[in-house]
Amino acid sequence: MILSRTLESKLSSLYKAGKIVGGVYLGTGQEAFSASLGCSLKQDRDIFAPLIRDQAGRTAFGEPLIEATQTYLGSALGPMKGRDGNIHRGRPAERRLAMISHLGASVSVVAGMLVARRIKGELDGVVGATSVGDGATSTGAFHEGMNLAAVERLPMVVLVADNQFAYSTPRSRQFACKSLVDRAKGYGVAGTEVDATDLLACLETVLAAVEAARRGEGPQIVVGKLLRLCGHGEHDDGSYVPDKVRSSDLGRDCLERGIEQVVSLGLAGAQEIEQWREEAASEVQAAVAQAQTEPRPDPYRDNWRAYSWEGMEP
Amino acid sequence: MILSRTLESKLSSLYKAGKIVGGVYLGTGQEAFSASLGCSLKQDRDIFAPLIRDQAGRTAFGEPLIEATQTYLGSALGPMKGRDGNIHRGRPAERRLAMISHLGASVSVVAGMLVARRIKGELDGVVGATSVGDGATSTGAFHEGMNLAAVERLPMVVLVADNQFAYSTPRSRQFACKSLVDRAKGYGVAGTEVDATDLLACLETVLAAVEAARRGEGPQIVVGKLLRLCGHGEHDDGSYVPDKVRSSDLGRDCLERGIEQVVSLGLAGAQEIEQWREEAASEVQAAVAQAQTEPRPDPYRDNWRAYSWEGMEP
Amino acid sequence: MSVTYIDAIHQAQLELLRERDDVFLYGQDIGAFGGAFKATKGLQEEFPERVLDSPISEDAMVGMAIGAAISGMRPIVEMQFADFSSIAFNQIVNHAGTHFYRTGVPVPLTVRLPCGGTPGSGPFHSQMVETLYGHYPGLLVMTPATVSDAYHFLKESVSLDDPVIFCEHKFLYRWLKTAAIDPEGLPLGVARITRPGKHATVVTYSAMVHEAVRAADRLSEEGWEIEVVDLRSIKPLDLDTVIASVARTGRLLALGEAFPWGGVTAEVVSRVVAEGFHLLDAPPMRLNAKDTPIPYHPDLWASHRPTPESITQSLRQLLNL
Amino acid sequence: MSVTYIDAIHQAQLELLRERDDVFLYGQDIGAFGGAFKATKGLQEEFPERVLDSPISEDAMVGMAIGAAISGMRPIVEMQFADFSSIAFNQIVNHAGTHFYRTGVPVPLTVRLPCGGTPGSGPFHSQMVETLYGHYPGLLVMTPATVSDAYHFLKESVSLDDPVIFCEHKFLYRWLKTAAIDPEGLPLGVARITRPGKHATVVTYSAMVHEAVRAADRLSEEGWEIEVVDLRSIKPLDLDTVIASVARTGRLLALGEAFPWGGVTAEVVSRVVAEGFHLLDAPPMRLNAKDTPIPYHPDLWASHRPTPESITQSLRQLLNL
Ligand SMILES: Cc1ncc(C[n+]2csc(CCOP(=O)(O)OP(=O)(O)O)c2C)c(N)n1
Ligand SMILES: Cc1ncc(C[n+]2csc(CCOP(=O)(O)OP(=O)(O)O)c2C)c(N)n1
Ligand SMILES: [Mg+2]
Ligand SMILES: [Mg+2]
Repeated sequence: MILSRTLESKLSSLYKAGKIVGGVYLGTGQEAFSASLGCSLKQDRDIFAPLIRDQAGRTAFGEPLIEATQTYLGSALGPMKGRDGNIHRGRPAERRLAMISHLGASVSVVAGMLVARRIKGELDGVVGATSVGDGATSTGAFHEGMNLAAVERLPMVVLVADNQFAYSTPRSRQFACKSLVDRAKGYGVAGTEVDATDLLACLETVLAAVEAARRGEGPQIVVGKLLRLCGHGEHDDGSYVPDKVRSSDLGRDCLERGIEQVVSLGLAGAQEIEQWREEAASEVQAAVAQAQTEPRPDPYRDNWRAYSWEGMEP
Repeated sequence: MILSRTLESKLSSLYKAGKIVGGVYLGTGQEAFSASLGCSLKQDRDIFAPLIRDQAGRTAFGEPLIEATQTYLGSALGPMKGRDGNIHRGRPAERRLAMISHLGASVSVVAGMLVARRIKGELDGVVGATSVGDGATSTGAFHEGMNLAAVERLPMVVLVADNQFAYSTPRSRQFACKSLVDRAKGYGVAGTEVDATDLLACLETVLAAVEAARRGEGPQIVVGKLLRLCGHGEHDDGSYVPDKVRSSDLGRDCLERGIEQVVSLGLAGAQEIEQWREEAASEVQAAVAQAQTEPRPDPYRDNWRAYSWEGMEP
Repeated sequence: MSVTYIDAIHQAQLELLRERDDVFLYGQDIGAFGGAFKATKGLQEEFPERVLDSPISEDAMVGMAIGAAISGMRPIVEMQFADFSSIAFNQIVNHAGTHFYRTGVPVPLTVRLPCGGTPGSGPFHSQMVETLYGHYPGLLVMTPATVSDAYHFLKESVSLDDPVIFCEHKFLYRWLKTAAIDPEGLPLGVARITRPGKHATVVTYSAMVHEAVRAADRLSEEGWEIEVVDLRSIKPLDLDTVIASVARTGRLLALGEAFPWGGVTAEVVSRVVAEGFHLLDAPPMRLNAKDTPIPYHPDLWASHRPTPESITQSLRQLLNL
Repeated sequence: MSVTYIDAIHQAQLELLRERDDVFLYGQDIGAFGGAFKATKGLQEEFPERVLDSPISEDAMVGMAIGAAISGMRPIVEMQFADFSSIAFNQIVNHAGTHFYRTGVPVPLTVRLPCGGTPGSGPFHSQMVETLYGHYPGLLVMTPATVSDAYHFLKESVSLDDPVIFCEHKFLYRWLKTAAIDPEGLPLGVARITRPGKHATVVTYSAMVHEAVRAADRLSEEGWEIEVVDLRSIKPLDLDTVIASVARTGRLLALGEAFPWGGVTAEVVSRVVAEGFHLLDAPPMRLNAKDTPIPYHPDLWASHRPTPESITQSLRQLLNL
């Protein structure tokens, strides 16, 4: 969480300094929820399809920092080689999916990865996970994917980060149920809700959902209640968020609270945390520096191939 | 109900005799549920978007019999002029929509018709209704449309005819919740369930939902439990329906039961019912005969226009 | 004994399931029921784990197949009708079509689309959709016109690493028969001279190949020899064979059953003029369906799409008769 | 003072809301926020009942607008990006596009699609989608290249009874300025000679009009006079103006920013050769974007789409230099 917060604030500065082209999308305030998922998954077998606010989850699931900086800075050596940018990165062969922009689209894809494993007899002990926002639950893709996963009773965990807004759109213009967890029963899947500003609660709830899925209890929806503590993207100041919401319990910073929790549990002291911050800062610095020295993609050398079949001329 | 059953069995014979090209889709066994909706709506103001098994509801909502026979038999004088066929008919200007095949697509369209009335200040006392099958609830279109209607809190009634199958696909391969009424809460709308083989129960439940919508209580989902007592279309013998299901309570014929109910309540005697049947037979006969004498569309006279704008050459 | 076009599709799927553990089928009503057109009849019985009925969720069906394909499987998705692939459009063009370019990981997925018109099918069960999928990068689009091509292409689709949009024509399902499937198929990317000729070339694909042959037969009675080129796949599109034919005949009619704006006929004509302008003795022509939804009534439908009559008429014009 | 392309779109919507009670706007974040591109800034404040934020439900957004349109309203739907209209594809082509033909009841609906590439936008925020909507019957597809056309077309879209796909180019939003909107617009269905010339004709639309003019400027330094024709709308497509231009110049380059297979350039070339073959002194050429998804990196992106350099190069080839 510290690492991803540090990385993201660096990305924000780079964006504001004009060093990143396109958009920068942060997960400030959502780290506890996202990281809980990344931590609860097994890096050697599970599947993770992150969404835009999942830097913390990506890091926790083992995405090297350099892949973030390479993608944001357009390095030709990054996982996307400059062909795609920012949060649209991944290494599908390592079970880290590279999202498309169309919200909800990852749900069915993760389901398919699990179906493949079932057919091959390799599903045992595997969990597939993805995240969506409150807004993404309004998509047909989310619905069809959830329903399909439920019919197949797949070991799947879907985190719904209900951060009160979809871009500028408040919940009241997005859905009419009290809590999105009310949808779980309609899909015939398990559903839980958690205060996602509370790191320990997140860890417990998300891990329980992951383990339930792993045990064969079918898809699990976990709704996290929280607030995005940044703009939709770094071009946006989020001024549409009312002060009342900002200053409510939803607006608490999961990182600050998490640190307090860690300290009060005696898991780390102030000094250690300071050290983590410093380590994070230098790791981020190194990842940025490396990506910045790497070559940009060269349109004259790029093979411009959308097909793997050789019979197709570029 | 008697009328629509009579019409549909005639359509089936015409199809089997090769007099109808394309498909014939019947609502046998679903008449009570469908007709309850048609009866509960006000023909002078409400909106009805029927689906494939809604002959009874269409008739109850005032669709002239001749429009069915004209469309099935391809008369150039029918509402679709031979351009579209069978159940894809309607008169949108009279608030009877002409469905496209893509399941779920009517939900948002009905919502839009209501939104238009709200903006114009003409929503008071108006209800919009549509039907879907159990299978159609798996579509993204259904989900997006329901959710939108819920957000706008529209006076809308959505009948879900859970007839156990979508074409050949049983419920277990279609969804994982116990009853589709479990979805209502997730949309934040009212939901009720009814034994749709029971005419009186249907009338009561559906009318209550329509009246609740009219009173401003927002969208209403009514799930009817029943069995399709015919094939998916008349090309299909429905042999995939297990005998156990056929002989269960779900397989009871709502029409036979309805007649018993009507008789036992003293609303009509056996003789009257016989008379209704005879009247229905002659009405159907007349509608078929008329449509058969009407001209077919003439490709050389058809204006072949997909645009109303004159600037667009055909 | 004879083999129909739909038999070939059935046979290919059966063999694929038998030969390869990584193949599975997914679609509405394809299991015990055997599919709306019986293309999967009996297959679930033999392969209960690899022939799966899907919910009515075209978007998720393709999404699921993408996930399976990047996990080492070779899914074949059956759309009940090509027209319903409009719901899966996003997953097909934006997810399957971009995946290899973006990530380097290919998506060996086949989407079977029952395409094209039959009498009485109406606006939503008759569409040709190759224009949509041909336009977007990353997808191969096959449009078999023969029983053997249907068989070999479907088998080849599955072994190719790229997503294949397999446009099978419903009109050919039971109408088109052959004594036996050719043991050897032509390779993908090569067009076929279905009927040799020397006065004009008709370039077409899918069911229209047979209508073109009929028109050619009629004109042959008057001594005109019309060459019919079957593109077989519209992406890749074999321009070489087309140009070679035009070099022989000097005249081109591009023929298709799709809506008239854009699409295969426009692509063919504009490529031919770009590379073979000097070969043309007359302006190249196009013949497509009309620019309206596809009408339900058989009489209207028969005038909406090209017919042997209208093709003959276009050819007469092309031959300057 | 000057007016930008996005100002024109904003202004048109403001006036429409003021002039007509039957207009309303629907889209994601278009209310208090004013839309992702601020095309609706301040409008909800003035018309709280007629500027509505939608859920993230493109399919239902268009379905809802269809319902409203057949109930006497004139909805304008804003897609946040044209690329997301893939989710609404079915409602657009199969519902809106077929309704008038099937029922006789028109659907006066406008769908605003922020199209086209800008640096760093990547594969899912850069697409040109006119090929899709042009192919299907029943839709009008406008592709304004100028500030005044954006304004007049949007106003006209709303008064037309047919569904209009309004493709506005994001690159032009703030870059393209004019002193004032022309009080009179050209009518829909008429192309514009943006730059007169006599040695070759470039036929194009949307943002590429400006790139073509740049290329023409370069070549003019060498004495070549290139005519640039702006189609303005790609359906209807004004062939007369194009043919008249080709009659003057004898040479045609069809230019577009879309993927290379099918689409506007193919349609233009194949119509021109069908009707104006004898006018051509050289094979007509096409220049499109590359056949890959649209890359994120600005350096790749700049090579993916046509540029003044590549247009100049194509023109040199066309002029046989
Ligand atoms: C299908 C689709 N429509 C619109 C968008 C544009 N868009 C990107 S993010 C976003 C808001 C998402 O809100 P939510 O799902 O709540 O996630 P959050 O940003 O709050 O984390 C929108 C509308 C999109 N990416 N996909
Ligand atoms: C989006 C879409 N996919 C597939 C179909 C093909 N289809 C037509 S009816 C049907 C089954 C519908 O089942 P259900 O919704 O339960 O209604 P029922 O026929 O049982 O009344 C299917 C799959 C379709 N019309 N639309
Ligand atoms: Mg949100
Ligand atoms: Mg059903």
